[in-house]
Amino acid sequence: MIYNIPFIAVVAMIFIGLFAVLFKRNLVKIVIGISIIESGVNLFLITLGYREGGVAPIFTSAPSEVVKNAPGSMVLPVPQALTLTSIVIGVAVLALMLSLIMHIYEHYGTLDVRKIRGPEE
Amino acid sequence: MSQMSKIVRTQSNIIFPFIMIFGLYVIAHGHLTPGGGFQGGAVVASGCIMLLVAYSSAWVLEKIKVSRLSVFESLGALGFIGVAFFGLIFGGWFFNNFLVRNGILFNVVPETGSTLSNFNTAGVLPLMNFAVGVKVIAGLFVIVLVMGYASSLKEWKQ
Amino acid sequence: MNWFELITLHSPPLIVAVPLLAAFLTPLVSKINDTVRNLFVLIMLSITGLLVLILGYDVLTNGIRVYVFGGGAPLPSGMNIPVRIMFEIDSMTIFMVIITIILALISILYSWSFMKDKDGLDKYYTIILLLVTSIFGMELTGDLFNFFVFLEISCITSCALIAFYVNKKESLDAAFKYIVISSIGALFILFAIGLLYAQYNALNMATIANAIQFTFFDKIVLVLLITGLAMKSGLAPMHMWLPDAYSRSPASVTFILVGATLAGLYGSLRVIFTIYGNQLLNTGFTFYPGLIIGIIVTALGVLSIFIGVFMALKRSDFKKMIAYTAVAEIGYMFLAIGSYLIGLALSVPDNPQMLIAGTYALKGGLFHILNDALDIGLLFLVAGAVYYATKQTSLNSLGGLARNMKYTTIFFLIGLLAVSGMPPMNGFASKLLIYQSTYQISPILSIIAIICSIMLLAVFVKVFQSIFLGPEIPSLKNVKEVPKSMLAAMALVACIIIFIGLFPNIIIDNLVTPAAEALQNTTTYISTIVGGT
Amino acid sequence: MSLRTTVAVVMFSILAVFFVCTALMLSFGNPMKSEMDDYIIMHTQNETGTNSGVTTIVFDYRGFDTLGEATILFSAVSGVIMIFRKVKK
Repeated sequence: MIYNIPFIAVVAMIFIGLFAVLFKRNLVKIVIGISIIESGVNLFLITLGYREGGVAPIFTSAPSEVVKNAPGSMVLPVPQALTLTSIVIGVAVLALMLSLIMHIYEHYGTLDVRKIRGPEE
Repeated sequence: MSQMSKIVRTQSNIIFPFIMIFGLYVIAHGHLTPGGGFQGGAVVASGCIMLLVAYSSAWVLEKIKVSRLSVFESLGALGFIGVAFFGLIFGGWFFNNFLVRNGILFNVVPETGSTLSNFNTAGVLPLMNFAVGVKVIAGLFVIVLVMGYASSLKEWKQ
Repeated sequence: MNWFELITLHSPPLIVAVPLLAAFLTPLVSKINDTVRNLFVLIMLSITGLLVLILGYDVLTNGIRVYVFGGGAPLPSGMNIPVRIMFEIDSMTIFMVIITIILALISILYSWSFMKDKDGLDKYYTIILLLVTSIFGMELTGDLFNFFVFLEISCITSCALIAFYVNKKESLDAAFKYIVISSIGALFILFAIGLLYAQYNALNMATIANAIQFTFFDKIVLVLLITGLAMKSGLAPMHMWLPDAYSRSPASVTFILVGATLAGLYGSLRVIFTIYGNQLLNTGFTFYPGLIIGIIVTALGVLSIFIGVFMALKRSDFKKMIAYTAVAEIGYMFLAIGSYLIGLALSVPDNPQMLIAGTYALKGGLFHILNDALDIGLLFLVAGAVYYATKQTSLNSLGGLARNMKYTTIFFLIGLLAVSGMPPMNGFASKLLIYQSTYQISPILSIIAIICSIMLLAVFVKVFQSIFLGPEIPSLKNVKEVPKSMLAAMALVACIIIFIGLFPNIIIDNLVTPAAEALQNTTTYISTIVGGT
Repeated sequence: MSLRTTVAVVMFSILAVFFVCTALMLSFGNPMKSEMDDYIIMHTQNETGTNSGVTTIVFDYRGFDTLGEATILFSAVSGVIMIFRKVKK
């Protein structure tokens, strides 16, 4: 149970983010919420790849006992690569959302979701 | 966003070369140490963005055009996909690592196990790292530059 | 090996790489001239179309194709899990890719005049090419994480295109709504992919499908994947973004966005039929998993049909009505898929009649994908033409356009009949298949589908009457017919619609039936890579 | 407004059950299976000549993903420039 703290942290981050997206009324806070969910998912991927006592999967000047016990002594590399991709995706989405928010603020003069409703028809 | 004070500008002038060198190191040694094109590109881009914050986006826009940076980004992307196409032409498959054993450059295969860093390894990976690095530097810098310039225009209007 | 075999061998990556290369080159090419840029985009997409035809012919005659990036055999020696990314192309993929290339070519043709006097066009063409690339990637790939990457590309590019009219606040609003919903959906999908990776240590769809056990984790994964993809394809409870996004973007963009939503639908088909395909009749549970999935999907489909039709009845904005109709049409497809799953589950002990009915439903649903893209697309193109000529989209301020815009009127009439499933058009052929087969599964579903279809006809007759007929409005006296390239694009779609309507058997026999068989036959898909279980 | 809140709360709690169960059932520190990753760690040096396992995956084994990632950055930049363009009134 106590050993699962990284996964519990993942779930907590996803919930904080979802809470912000569902119940907050400020556009910037919604974006922060999405960002937090995304960090949670990235943390999840990284956590999946951890092997107890493992080091980074790099052979440049690696200690000899690590090399002798490979692959058991190295963490899994695939989740790290996936997380790298996912982080860049997050940056791109964040940039686009923030620039949309800047334009919305220019047109509506507010960031409140309740006031930003186009006319129904 | 107006220019910041003289202390900040001098400090950023001093730190900037070190950030650049570190970022370029990370890009160049992507196949040997932790890091690579994306990480190093992000480091260099954040160095450029530090200058942007210190000297205001209008000042930066006088020195360099958005369209030119955008061309750089296109070139980086073209380089990346070009390496992939070269794999198709020389290696027979899309994304083939055609340089790794019998290319002209980067063709050494290290011994299995712990080795010292040999820069001349890894086939097309250093080329791809470089292309991605150029792309990320230009891309991140353009995003922040455009957004900063737009917000400074609005401030000025009010 | 001559050059034709070489192109056939390498066509899967080239279908993605050629539009991508064109997208990277467009900012450089557009420095020369506008006409050169438009021609460049059109020629690059035509080359892609040629590659699609070559690949399609090859797959339909020789069976499933696998392309491994970086070369080598699919499986490394002595391993049971593929390491490299793969494309796996079966008949279903070919069906979707052909739809996409038709949509892309017509949209580029249409935007030649439609977007002519706008600015920011070089970025517009770049992003359109990227969107087309991402749809191709989603459809061709056989790797889950690669699917996610292309899904995100399509989210970002669609959002940028929806916000194309940056000086209209409604379109910014719609774009923000779209990107929030679709990025949350994409994060759910990423979480699900992480869970699958944790259990089976693989990212390849065929490998996961081979190993899957329907454990507790797999149920969570199924729910998350279907939720995320339904958010992308605009199924009923998650449909809020769709009417706004469709109605506030330029018409040429909407035409491709239809393709992007259909790619989301394709993703959910792959999840249900390929990844979970061997578990649909798992006997370890009280009910078959296929039955439960089928009931849920059918319920959501019926809900979509209801919401789409009733909201379309209430609106008075032309483009919004068409957008809600699109929601209803998505509902028809999910209804058909759900009917197949129910039929499959009911047929198991000794009731093969149900499986036959279900197969017809599946064929109808797949055929409807093609027809929906064309019908809804044609209506949006007509709406764009009306907007181009009059700068109005509200029903109240339009009237009597049939006098000045004869061709547009004819095209709208064709689209109207096709969307509401009237006999000479293509909508009739696919909807008839759905009605017949759902009647055998459950008569109520069939009756709902027919009634809603008739109500769609009522909606569009109202629109037709108030826009094109009636007295001429003084302010619209000087309206002219739209330019030739737009007319050509609409005429092309209308011709395809009438052709399919007159000879539906050609399409059903050559494209739809192989696609349905490919979906039903999970074992072949798996054994192509993993080599039999 | 209240209907919306109710739906949100229901969705939220369903997801809560799922995610918490997931977190409690996984175990940190020992992956269930690691065949693919072991293969990559053992073959990164003699197949691609690279010392870093992560770079091998990013640019060689899963290079196509990285092309997609570069495309995402490219499309985000194009989108931001397009959104901030000067519009003729």
